[in-house]
Amino acid sequence: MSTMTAAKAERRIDTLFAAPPEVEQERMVEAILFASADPLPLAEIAARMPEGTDALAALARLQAAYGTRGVRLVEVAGGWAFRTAPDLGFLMRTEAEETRRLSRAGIETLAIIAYHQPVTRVEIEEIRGVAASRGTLDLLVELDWVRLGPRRETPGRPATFVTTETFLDHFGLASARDLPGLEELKAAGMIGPAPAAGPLPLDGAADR
Amino acid sequence: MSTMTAAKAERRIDTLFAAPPEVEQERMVEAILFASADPLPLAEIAARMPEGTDALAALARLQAAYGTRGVRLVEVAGGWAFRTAPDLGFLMRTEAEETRRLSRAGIETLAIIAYHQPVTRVEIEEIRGVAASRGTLDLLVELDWVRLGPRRETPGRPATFVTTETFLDHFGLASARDLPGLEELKAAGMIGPAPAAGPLPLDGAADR
Amino acid sequence: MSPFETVDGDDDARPTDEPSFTVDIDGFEGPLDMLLSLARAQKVDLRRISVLQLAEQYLAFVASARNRRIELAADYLVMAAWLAYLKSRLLLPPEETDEEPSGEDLAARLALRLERLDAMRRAAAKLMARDRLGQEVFSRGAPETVQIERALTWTAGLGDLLKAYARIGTKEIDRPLRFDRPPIWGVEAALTRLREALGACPDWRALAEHLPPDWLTDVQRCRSAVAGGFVATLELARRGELELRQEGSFAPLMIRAAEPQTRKDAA
Repeated sequence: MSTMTAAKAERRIDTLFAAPPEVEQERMVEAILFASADPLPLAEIAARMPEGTDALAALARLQAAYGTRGVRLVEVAGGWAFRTAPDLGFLMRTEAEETRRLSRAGIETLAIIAYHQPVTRVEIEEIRGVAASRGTLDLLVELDWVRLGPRRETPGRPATFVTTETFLDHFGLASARDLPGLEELKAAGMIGPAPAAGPLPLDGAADR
Repeated sequence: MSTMTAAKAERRIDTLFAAPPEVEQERMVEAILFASADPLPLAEIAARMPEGTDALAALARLQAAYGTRGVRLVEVAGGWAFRTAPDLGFLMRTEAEETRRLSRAGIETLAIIAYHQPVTRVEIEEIRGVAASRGTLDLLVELDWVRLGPRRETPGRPATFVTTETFLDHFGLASARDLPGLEELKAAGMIGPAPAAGPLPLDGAADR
Repeated sequence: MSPFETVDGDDDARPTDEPSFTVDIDGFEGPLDMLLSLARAQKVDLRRISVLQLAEQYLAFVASARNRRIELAADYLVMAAWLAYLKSRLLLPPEETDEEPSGEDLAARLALRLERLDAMRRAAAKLMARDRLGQEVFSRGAPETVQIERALTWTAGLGDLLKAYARIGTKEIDRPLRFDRPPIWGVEAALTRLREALGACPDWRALAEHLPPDWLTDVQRCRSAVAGGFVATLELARRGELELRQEGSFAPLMIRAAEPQTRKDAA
């Protein structure tokens, strides 16, 4: 290695070796940097090139040649490296799509908001009979099915929730008023018959 | 995913999405391929591009643009990849992989599997005239150049061997159909079932 | 060192009962390899080789090996026997009734076989001469990892929504059967409370002050509490446990614990 370095030092004097043409030098730098696992310092690039080449000049020309292409020649900590253009970062992500059904809590909360909007969190909890989990409402907001509505003009001015256009789109509704009422649901068999209000099951028949 | 593919199929009809300009499409393909060490199939490239882009056309333009630079765009192993120009291999000595030198038996066996695939062990032995050593096949499998193919639907259902994508990538072949001289060899009757094996010695060498 | 550096990679497949000493005849890999080598030496197209000459050369080689007491591997001897047979078929005129393949057929098959092996040798050479990845050609040294983002799509149909609402809307109906306690402050409860209250605070107080505050929140419950308290007051007065007075019509009804004297009299 030391003999090589010594030889390099002499290259200005030494005119015996014809240096490769400029285009060829560019190709060399290009290939070296492309194949390298790590950024390469100028000295190392130069050391790998044949005698009489000007690695820095080749780097500069190469950098200009790549310019605004999808790949750029950049100087990073530790040397020179090719990097994909930052504005194309979105291409370096692939999406694995997964479809999940909304949980029971999610769909119930959504139904309450749809039918009772604008409705406060406390009201949702009263209707469902359980505390609303933060995650459930957050997910509905994230899905853009639900958004914050006007504040209720009552003490504490609680926030209300309403459904969105996206919600209507997803469920194929022209407007929230198109949601069928309880009576219609009953007629459509969506609601089962209420328990018989007749004789009391004193003999425990109901348990059987 | 299937909905995406369906959407792609409609892209010629659908003019709502303005496809990115051609130069931009080239940049995208460039970045996607630059980021990958392994060849990417056209379908995968296309899937990562935005709607309305023509990945194949962009690939062709990009290939022409790189032309004879230090890095080239090649079609290899059923996909596309950037590879350094072969004439610059001498610059990459530090990256060169230590490869196990294949024995003559190994090289011949590999060639027979490549040109005759899918091929059974007995067929390999018939061509070479010697019993195939377990070690030779094992090494080829270990190098991931050869793998088991479908069983031959003949008595005994012998296993067959075929070459892998790694093999194609290693030898810079777009597909197994691009093996050098394959068509000529086929035309000359050098590949394919031997006409009437007849009472020649060494048939069934594997039985010994 | 790799076990494949030498060309004897095939030896390990041989059964151990074979002679351990095998002549590595100048590195030939079996008789077919050797025949191909002899055929090449004829320096003609493999299709035009003289199979007869080839057979004679091979047999001469085997004979010389025997003379030198070199033990040949079995497959070399099998090949020698077959070539001797081939030679005889080639030299003797074929018989009319012969069902065996002719000498020419056999020779052609051997030639084809050599050709096919030769073709693979050449193909292998071409393959190995290609620019190979990691040798002459290199891939990107610093590949960028592609992030896989799991995009969760949540779905719910209108049917789900309606069912959910129906489920909530009918919760009242669907709940287990039980008797609701009517919003009535019973006389028994009022008696207990008033006795306790008068014990703690025997002086004149308005009846309303002794009523439970949580019953005064809505009209219905308030009425019940007032009624319950009034009936209890009358009952306690009858028993002589309290005294009551009212300044005028609709004035607050005042009560206090009865004097012990009064109580005794009543008893």
